[in-house]
Amino acid sequence: MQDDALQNNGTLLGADELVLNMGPQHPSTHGVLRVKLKLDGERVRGTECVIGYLHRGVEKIAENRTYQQFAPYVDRMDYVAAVSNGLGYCEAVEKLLNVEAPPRARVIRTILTELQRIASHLLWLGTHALDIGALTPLFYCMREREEILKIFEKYCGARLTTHAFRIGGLQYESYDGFEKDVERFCNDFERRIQEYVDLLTGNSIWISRTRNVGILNAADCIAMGASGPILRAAGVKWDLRKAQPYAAYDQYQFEIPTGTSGDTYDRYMVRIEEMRQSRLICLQAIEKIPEGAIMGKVGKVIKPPAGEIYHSIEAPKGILGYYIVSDGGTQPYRVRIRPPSFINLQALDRMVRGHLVADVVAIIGTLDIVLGEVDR
Amino acid sequence: MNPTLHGILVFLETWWVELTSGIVIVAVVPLVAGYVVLVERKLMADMQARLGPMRVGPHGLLQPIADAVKLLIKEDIIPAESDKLIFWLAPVISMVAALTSMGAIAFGPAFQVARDINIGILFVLGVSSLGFLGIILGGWASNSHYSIIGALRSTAQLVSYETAGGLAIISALLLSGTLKISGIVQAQYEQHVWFVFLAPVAAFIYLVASIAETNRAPFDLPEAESELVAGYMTEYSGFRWALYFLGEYANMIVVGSIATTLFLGGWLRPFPNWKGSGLIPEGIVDAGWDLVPAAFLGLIGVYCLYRAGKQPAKAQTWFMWAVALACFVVAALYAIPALLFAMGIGGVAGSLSVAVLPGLNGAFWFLLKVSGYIYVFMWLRFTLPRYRFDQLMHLGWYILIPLAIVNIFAVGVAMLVVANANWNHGLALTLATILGTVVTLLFAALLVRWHDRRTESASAASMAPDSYAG
Amino acid sequence: MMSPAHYLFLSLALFLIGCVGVVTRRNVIVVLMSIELILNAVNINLVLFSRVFGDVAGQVFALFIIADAAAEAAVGLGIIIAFFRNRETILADEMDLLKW
Amino acid sequence: MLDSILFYFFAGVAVTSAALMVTRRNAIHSAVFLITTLLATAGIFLQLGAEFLFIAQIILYVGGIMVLFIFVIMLVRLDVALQHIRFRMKNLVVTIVIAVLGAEAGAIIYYARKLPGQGLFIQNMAPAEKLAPNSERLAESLFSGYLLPFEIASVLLLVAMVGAVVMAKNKKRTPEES
Repeated sequence: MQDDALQNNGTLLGADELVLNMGPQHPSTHGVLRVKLKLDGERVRGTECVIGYLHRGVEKIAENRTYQQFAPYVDRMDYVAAVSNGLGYCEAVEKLLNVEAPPRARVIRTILTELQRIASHLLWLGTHALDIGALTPLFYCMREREEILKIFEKYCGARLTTHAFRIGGLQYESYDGFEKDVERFCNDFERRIQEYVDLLTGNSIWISRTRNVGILNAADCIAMGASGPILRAAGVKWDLRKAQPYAAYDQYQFEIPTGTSGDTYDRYMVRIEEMRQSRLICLQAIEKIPEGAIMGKVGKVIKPPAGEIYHSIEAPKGILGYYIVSDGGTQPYRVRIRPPSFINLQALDRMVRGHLVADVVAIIGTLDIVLGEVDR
Repeated sequence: MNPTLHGILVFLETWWVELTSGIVIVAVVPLVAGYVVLVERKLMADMQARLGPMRVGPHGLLQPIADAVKLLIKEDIIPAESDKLIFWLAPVISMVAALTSMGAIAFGPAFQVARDINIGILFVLGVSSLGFLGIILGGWASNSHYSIIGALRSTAQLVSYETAGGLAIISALLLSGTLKISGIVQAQYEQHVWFVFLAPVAAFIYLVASIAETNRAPFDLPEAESELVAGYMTEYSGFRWALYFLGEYANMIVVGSIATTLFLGGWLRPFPNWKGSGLIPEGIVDAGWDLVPAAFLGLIGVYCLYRAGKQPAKAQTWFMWAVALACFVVAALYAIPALLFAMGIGGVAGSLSVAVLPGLNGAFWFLLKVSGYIYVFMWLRFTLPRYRFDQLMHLGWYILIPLAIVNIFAVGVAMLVVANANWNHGLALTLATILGTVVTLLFAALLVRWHDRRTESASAASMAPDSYAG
Repeated sequence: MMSPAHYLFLSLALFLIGCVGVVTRRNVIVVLMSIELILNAVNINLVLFSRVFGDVAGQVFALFIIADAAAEAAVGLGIIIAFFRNRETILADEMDLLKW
Repeated sequence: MLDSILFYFFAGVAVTSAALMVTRRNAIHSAVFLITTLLATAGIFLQLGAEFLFIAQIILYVGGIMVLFIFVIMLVRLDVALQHIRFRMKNLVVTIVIAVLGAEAGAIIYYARKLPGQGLFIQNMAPAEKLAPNSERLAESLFSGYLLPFEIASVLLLVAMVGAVVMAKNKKRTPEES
């Protein structure tokens, strides 16, 4: 990086731009993202994202694993929202097999996925606040996330990469007291959200750091394929849970929170509100979990008929899509994953231009990327 | 006797208090700074629903020592392309400046190295401001982009906020009429009021400016860890890093001491002039105040006893007992001279207590106030997000500095009014203070409004056409 | 008590070193710094004589000189920055144009 | 005794680091040595009873002017700052001339000291009490007898500030408010 700059006259004063290498080892690039910033003083003139430091060839691995064997791998993409990844994959294969998970399985899936959404948003909120310099919210968020992870652990034994669902339904029955745990968490959670809101929402430093920072309007969002809270913060009321209901979302009442200006503050508000809505969904769902089987009619060996399928769900970070091509064998012919983080990351360059270095950090935070998913 | 030896003896005889205080400062302050770090981590943990350091020693009490040992034995890394001399020198400057400036601070009526220098407060300010030479040189010498951006930010920030802080101090100096530290405290004693009540706006500006000067959140941009990794300290590790770190915390103690001296009455206890009304006789009031430090220690001891039963391990329970016992012993030792003094017992013990007690009490109150000030620093750090650089500069130049200038005039006019009005002194003082503060705050409100409108229009303008221009 | 001559010699030494710096160095910034050194040597004399005669006027003048040094440094460095931006050099002997 | 130790210490530091300042190649090193000289000079001021100037020297010179210098050195190119001092005949001649001048001045001081009562200057200093309390005396003098020069100096500083800003402002860059 020194060399780059030296070629451009080598000084802070003489150089037209100073190239600052942010990452792959940097406290706030959320993993191993590397961003080359072209700076004029502290003002960002352009960026270049260098990704691939965490590339594991997940899509290629899929071609050499059976359908069941591949399911744990998707957990390692967006590792802070493993349950959602698993849901998308299982439902995609189910669609390919033309089977449906039984109602009980679908409701439990919904509950776990919504809990996972809350957990993912909590982690986002904590790290985002930390990036902007607020130290305390991180620990509060971790405290609540811990409750959710405990529920996961009790349910399937794993906390992070859960592999909670199986193709065709669930492997595990919900444990005794599952509903009670979820209910207790949900009841506490309203009060806890208020704590973050008290710390951040009205704080004038927080507002000045996030308002009008990293604006991405609706047209740009759609043009770039940005989805999830980023799209909704720009005012587009688009949520696959409503638009193409999957799992058991069609049974529950919830709102799609939207913002107006598409800046960092709006994205923050949208995510906070989404956590509230997820809590409501969980509360509705545990009221009546249908009795019955938890596994659909799926054989020991999964051999979907030849064909292709695309299935997408609303993961915490945006639209997570699976495109699976089957040649009739036990292993997929091709799996292509549409990761929300990767697509959303495209917007980074447009969002940071003209902002300061400090805003770059805030904007990377507000995009809520997970490098495991970006690089796959 | 050998004349040289005689000379040295005379020298020692004249200067022993100063020499001892100096040695104490050099030896103790790094340790104290280490423990301030521990207290900060514990407080942070408490506010963040966790425990903080617990492993090294009971409740992590030996953590600073373990940290120091770790930092000492760490590999000493000097980056290959760095400027070795400056890289070596910079942290030393930072630390030395902070320690030297402590020389003129009066930690009580008796504890002061450079006693009675005529320009005491300026000395503290000037020498502690040299510390940022260490920051800027260290940032430059590291030969890293993060470091140099940190150093540039630090320079701009310190220059701006030192101006604001200096102007705020002028308000207090106007009220005291002297630069001598003991004189400033004396002035607060004679005027029957801490200057924070006479110049609240100035005290607030100084609070903000001192946070910025010590690079603490929400003004910790030079070392903003989420943006610049560690700013000017990025390339530093091991003991050099520790020097920077200690310098920063020593600086916190320095600014806390300046604020305490100027605005919070220095080593004076609360209500120093109130000798008791008709109901309570004078001696009892004084004795009561004299017992406050002992009572304070006693309360800590009681709290330790209360907590002792709740410790998870036997060793920790014993430790808590030991701490409680130590507190009680010290409190008792402390209380004896106060009681002797109160009961009017003469003799050797009595005269000793007369000699020692005011000094001890003064140091207690002074350190208590400094701790309170530093607590505010920490509290703000855990609560607030970080400012952005342009916002920081705007706050400094567009709001704090004009406000401080207006405040100087407000305080000056108020003083004139008080001096010339033939009213009751206290009434005039109160009125003038309220008026001055109101005028300044009105001005502040105007400034903020103007500034908001300005930034809004500016950001709207820059956002609309420009934001997507390649 | 040191005699005034000691201080005069010190001041002289600093002054001469400053002169050597001004004349021999090519880097304009160092030249400016040498000028600061010269001013400083003058300040020692002023303060010395203020003490010798017991008159505070010398110190007042020293204060004015410090203010002047600040002004000089600000303008000088401003010129250097402007010059560097246009000519990419800060060497005195390459500053050979009166206009750019 | 203590007095002379202090004087020789400060004088030694001042002269040595001044010499180093002139001879170092690296401009930042020069600046650091100049700072050392200035601090030593501040010590001399303190010894001469000029407390206020001592602190003014530290705050203004070291804390203000020198930071400006370091800032500018950081901004301009490093390899230029690292330029060698080329030893040239011209430099040698100039140095010799300056040394001769210095020797003359030194001789004058030396012999003037040897001629008491000739009215060249007073050998002994006035008692330190005459100037105490220093900052008060200085302020009285500054704000009564030297009020006009004081105001002029402040105007000078303002002009210099404005001038420096105008000079250093980058005209190429498009004006952009943040």
